Amino acid sequence: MSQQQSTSDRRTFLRTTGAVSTAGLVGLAGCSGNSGSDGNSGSDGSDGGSGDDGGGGSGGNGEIEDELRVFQWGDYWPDGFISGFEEEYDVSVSVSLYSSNEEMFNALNAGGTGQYDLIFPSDYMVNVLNEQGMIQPLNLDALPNFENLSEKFREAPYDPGEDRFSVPYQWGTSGIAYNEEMVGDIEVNSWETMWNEDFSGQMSMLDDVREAMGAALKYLGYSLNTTEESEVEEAKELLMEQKDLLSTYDSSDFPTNLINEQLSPVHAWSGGAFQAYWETFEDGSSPVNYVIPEEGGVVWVDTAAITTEAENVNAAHAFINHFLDAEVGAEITNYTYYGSPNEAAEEYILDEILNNESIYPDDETMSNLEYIQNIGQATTMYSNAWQEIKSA
Amino acid sequence: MGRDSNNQASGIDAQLVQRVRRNQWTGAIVNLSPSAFWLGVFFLAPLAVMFFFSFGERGAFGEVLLAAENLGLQQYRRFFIPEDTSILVALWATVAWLIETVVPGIETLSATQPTPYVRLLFKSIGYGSLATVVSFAVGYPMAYYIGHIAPERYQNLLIVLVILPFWASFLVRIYAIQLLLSANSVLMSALAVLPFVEQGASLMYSQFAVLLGLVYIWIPFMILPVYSSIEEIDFTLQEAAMDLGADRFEAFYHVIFPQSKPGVMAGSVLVFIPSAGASVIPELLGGTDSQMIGNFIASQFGSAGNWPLGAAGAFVLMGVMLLSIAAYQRGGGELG
Amino acid sequence: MTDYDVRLEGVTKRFDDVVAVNDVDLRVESGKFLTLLGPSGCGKTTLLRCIDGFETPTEGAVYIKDEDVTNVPPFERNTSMVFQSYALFPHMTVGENVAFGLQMQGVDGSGETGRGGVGQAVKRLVRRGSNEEIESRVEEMLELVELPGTKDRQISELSGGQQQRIALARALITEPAVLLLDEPLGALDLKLRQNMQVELKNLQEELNTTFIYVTHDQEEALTMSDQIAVMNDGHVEQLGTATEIYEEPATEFVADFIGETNLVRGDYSDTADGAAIDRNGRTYVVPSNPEADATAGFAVRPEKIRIGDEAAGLDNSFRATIIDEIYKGNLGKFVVELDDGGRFTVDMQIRDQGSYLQTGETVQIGWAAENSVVLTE
Amino acid sequence: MMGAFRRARAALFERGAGLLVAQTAFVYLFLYLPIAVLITLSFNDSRYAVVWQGFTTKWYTALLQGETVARVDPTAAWNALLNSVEIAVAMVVISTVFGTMLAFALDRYDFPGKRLFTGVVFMPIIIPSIVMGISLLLFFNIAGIQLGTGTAIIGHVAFGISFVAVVVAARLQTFDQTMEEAAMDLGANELETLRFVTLPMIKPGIFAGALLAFAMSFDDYVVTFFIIGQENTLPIFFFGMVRQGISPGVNVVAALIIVVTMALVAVAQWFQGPTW
Repeated sequence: MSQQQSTSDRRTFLRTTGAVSTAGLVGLAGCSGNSGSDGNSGSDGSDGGSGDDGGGGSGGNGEIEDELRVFQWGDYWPDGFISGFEEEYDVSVSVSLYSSNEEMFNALNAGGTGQYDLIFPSDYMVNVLNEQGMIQPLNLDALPNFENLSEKFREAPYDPGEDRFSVPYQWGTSGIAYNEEMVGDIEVNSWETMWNEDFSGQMSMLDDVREAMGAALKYLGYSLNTTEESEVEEAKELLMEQKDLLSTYDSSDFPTNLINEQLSPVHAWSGGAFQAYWETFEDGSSPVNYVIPEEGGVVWVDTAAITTEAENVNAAHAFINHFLDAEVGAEITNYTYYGSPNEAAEEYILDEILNNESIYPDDETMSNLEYIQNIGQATTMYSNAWQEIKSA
Repeated sequence: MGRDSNNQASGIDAQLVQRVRRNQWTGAIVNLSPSAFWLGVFFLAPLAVMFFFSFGERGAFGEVLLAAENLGLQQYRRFFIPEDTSILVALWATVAWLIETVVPGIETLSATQPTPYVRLLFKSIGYGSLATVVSFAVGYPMAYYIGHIAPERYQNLLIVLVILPFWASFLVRIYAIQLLLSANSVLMSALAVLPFVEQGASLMYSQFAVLLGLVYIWIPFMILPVYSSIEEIDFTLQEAAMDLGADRFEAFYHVIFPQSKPGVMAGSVLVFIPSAGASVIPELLGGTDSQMIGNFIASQFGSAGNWPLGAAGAFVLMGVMLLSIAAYQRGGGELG
Repeated sequence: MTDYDVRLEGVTKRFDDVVAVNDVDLRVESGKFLTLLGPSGCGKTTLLRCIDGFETPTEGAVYIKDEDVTNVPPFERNTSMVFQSYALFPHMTVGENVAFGLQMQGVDGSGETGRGGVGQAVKRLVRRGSNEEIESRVEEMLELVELPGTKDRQISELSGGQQQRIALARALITEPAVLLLDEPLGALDLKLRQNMQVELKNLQEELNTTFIYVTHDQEEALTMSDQIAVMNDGHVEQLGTATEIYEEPATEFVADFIGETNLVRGDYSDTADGAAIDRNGRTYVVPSNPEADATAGFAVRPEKIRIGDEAAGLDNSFRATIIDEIYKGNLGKFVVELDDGGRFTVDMQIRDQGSYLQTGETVQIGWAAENSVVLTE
Repeated sequence: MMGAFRRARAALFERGAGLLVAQTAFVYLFLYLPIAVLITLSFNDSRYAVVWQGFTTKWYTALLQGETVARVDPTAAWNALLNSVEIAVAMVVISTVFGTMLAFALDRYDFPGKRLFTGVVFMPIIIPSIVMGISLLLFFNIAGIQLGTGTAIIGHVAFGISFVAVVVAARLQTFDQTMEEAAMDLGANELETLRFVTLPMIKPGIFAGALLAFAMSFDDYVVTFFIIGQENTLPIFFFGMVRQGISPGVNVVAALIIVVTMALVAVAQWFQGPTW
């Protein structure tokens, strides 16, 4: 808030001084007309033109603060990534973790957005946060590496306005992962697997309302962004039915559970599944497999965004620009096994990742995948259904 | 000292009177006010805020609506009464569901199910009670042994050994339980020798794991008060009872046990309350079927984002706690 | 003006509705041993606490050395108390306990005393340990109570009697104007208690300090005291020497409370050569008492009553039947009954077994009029 | 029939002592086996499984040299520990002073509403942590107070006061007040009596209360989680680790936490006598 305030103050100052110097040359009448209309549009301007307006400097071009507070998903960076950034930019980074978009959203709601500078919402959540005025437009001038992004990620359906509020960080899918040691070499091609009684007591679903509901909706053949009450109700019933077969709902433990042969098959995010894959990789093969069901599933993009009340805006921009660097982006993907939106990075990404169809699916699979979208008021319907499922 | 200050006696009289007065009232006020302030502002006021929130409504994105037209009992209604039914139906549904659950063989007494929240509440009470009963069954004989039979010089050591884990981190101990219950762990491998236990079976993510965790964490709270009440018992009474014809069991049941009852009561409250209100243990050890009311409340302030419902749930839970304390005090127990 | 160390004027202490001390006037002369004697709950401890300053009287005033100390807190009064429980500080050694009073007085080698501003107060608060003067005084006191060399012992290592002496040493080291003792011997066994009684009295005479001693044990009171104040129901019934209290009890309560006595109530009348009390048609000759009212009574001690031949010819002489006898070694205690049903207890020295009397015997009893006391109220 | 039952029952109770020993041993096993397994597995030469593969100290070496082991970053753990200690120390200082004063007030004075007030004092101990944490969160939120270690300290003191007060009040109940009278009688004023007699004598109670408060603060996860904003404490850090599953890094951190705290408490108990 204070950030925008000072931005517009500065702009008013520039205009006023500009007006005064013009006044000397052109005359009083023109001046008063000009300054009057500028004064009215000043607040609009701060939203509309920060990207190419030098006045946005305090939102990204200025001195980098010595502190940065990041709120992010667990297990996001390769070892030493943060400390590398800290050393290079002389910024002390503190990191807090969340395990679902909703958890992050509510934490910001509860404690105010001023708690953190940089957050990593997924696609639909960017939209929600934007609508709630909880994130601020980015200063693309402070992000020269933005150019590294592949064309298709530079335009984002969830972040449509003229201003950019988010920068894609990684993308991935969700599907089914399993460890052959626990279930044998099974054929998985449908969400039906997750309702298979043979695996009773050894499965887990992601502890995430839109993911779990999305899986059920896809299994039923509906859109995972449906706002039809009956379809949501059907999905709820299906998940209720499934509950007895599950061991737990979990979004953070599943890679370890795959590796340790505790649970399998599990509803998984691609990255976690591939971590488990590589951890157990031995002699050219691994017992861990990841499959995107034929009914389709979720494709998601995690993005970086700066909170409205962020205190360290410049450091946050620096951080974003840092991970947009081609080599750094590749380093991250080589660690997390999520797809990179960073086209320039591709030459540094391991071939085994680039060529893995489960990480970079072919176009046919891609066409079955859906982004989770902000569905507005219907969100309540989903969260009530999810609450009932969890409480039952 | 002022022993020779006689000359000014009358001059300082008024002052001394004041001092005496200060001893009586100012003393109380000075000693009380910091804590009264702190508890008032940082304990009671927050509870009051939460109470207020429990009458509010949730916006689509989790914002809390507290305008006059939003205030009402809707969250409590939502907690207790299934949609489109009346209080009476809800009441009957709850009672019927309880009977169905507790008494085997009886099914579908009522067509309406109580709300998931009510079921969660009773499930938590069930967990709390079960944890209490198990802690008592396991802890009492031990407390009896330490308090009465163990050689006196070892008593302190034995009791310190009971308390020691309590001081160590709660989360670490829950993690240790995870290590024990996971598939292929030491314990599970040992159990796999049994014919009915499968190789690679796991006890994690189950109701059993939650109960085990609750007992593991809270059992010292049962053992300590029972121990201290047993330690105070005059055991010649047992001999007197046996002299009067009671066998050992009767002597214990009629003479010793009643005297240890204050400890048992205190221990039960100390185990029941945190067990029924647990959230971390079910989250880390439980699976899909082991959520408790504490998780429900926490999730309303986390991923589910319905603060008013969460606040209402919290006050319902507090109501249960207060009822259990009232029962304890009615049974003659005292706080502290 | 006589030198009084303690003077109480109209002291009354109420706790809510209960009057613990009721309008007490009392003067204790310098260097005297005064005992407050009475049954439990009579207010004697409360009175003691008023003197020491732990209670402030509801009404009246307390003077110590002619200074009005009614509202002076205990730590500024020149009194010291020996507590019933001794109240020795368990976290200090014997020496530290005894030295405590001196340290609080600020005896710190420089001879400085009194409270001198904030700096001094702070110094007093952080002060630790002791110094030569205090050490020598402590040793002196320990010798006085016959426990030299126990300075470094822990309180818990001492016996009850030793603790009692330490409590005494601790109270005396500050040389108080008045030493207050609240049943200090109560916790000791009989033999030790008797020894301590004598020692206390000797100590008091040696130091010539005013002692105010509270007890419910009349024997203790009679043994040690210069003066005894018998208390009942919050007020002083009688103040006097041991002999006065015993021989001439002023009230029925005193007569009954001190020692054993025979009480007879009747109609009082003055006669030509003294006075008489009539009861059941029998006339008892008693000394005249101008304060007595129409219905009064008299008391006669069991040992004043003669039995057998020597009883004949005394002012009061009656035939009686022995209805009970208790053998007590050096004396025999007999309960006798007159023909009108009146009963008396009689003590008789047993000089030889032959003179011992049996239940059922009829004997003559009698006593001189001056051996009985007419009681007011 | 009844007679036989009675005899059997009596016989069972006659042999009771042996059974009790076995039962007691079983409970100690139950209490300590998980801890023993945890410590053992921290030396397990296997990156993931809970299955014993061989002895190694490499996880310890790596962590102590500041390397990240299986997502456990020792620097972050260290910072979390420092936060925990800072909060606990501040909390203990404030709650020990206020709690002791409160205990005196409850023990020495009668005032109107004392019963009610005593009930309020007990409440922070009794009510579920989750209720306390959330209500504080709402309160700070509505009062516009920025969450951080400061708010965490405030919240911890709110329950610390109660723990200290209850423990100290219990001690005061057995305190013989004639000790104070004796001190005053010997010339100590109120302050000196407090300093030289009362405080030294109830010191074990205050110590016990402070120790308990420290443990409660240091170990608290639920309340802290809601009111500390973006800061970390050791339990919050550790919870994040546990949520990601069993790993050697977590084993080592857990083993270190449990060994160090139990050792410290054992030492404290040794010096102070049993405290609870």
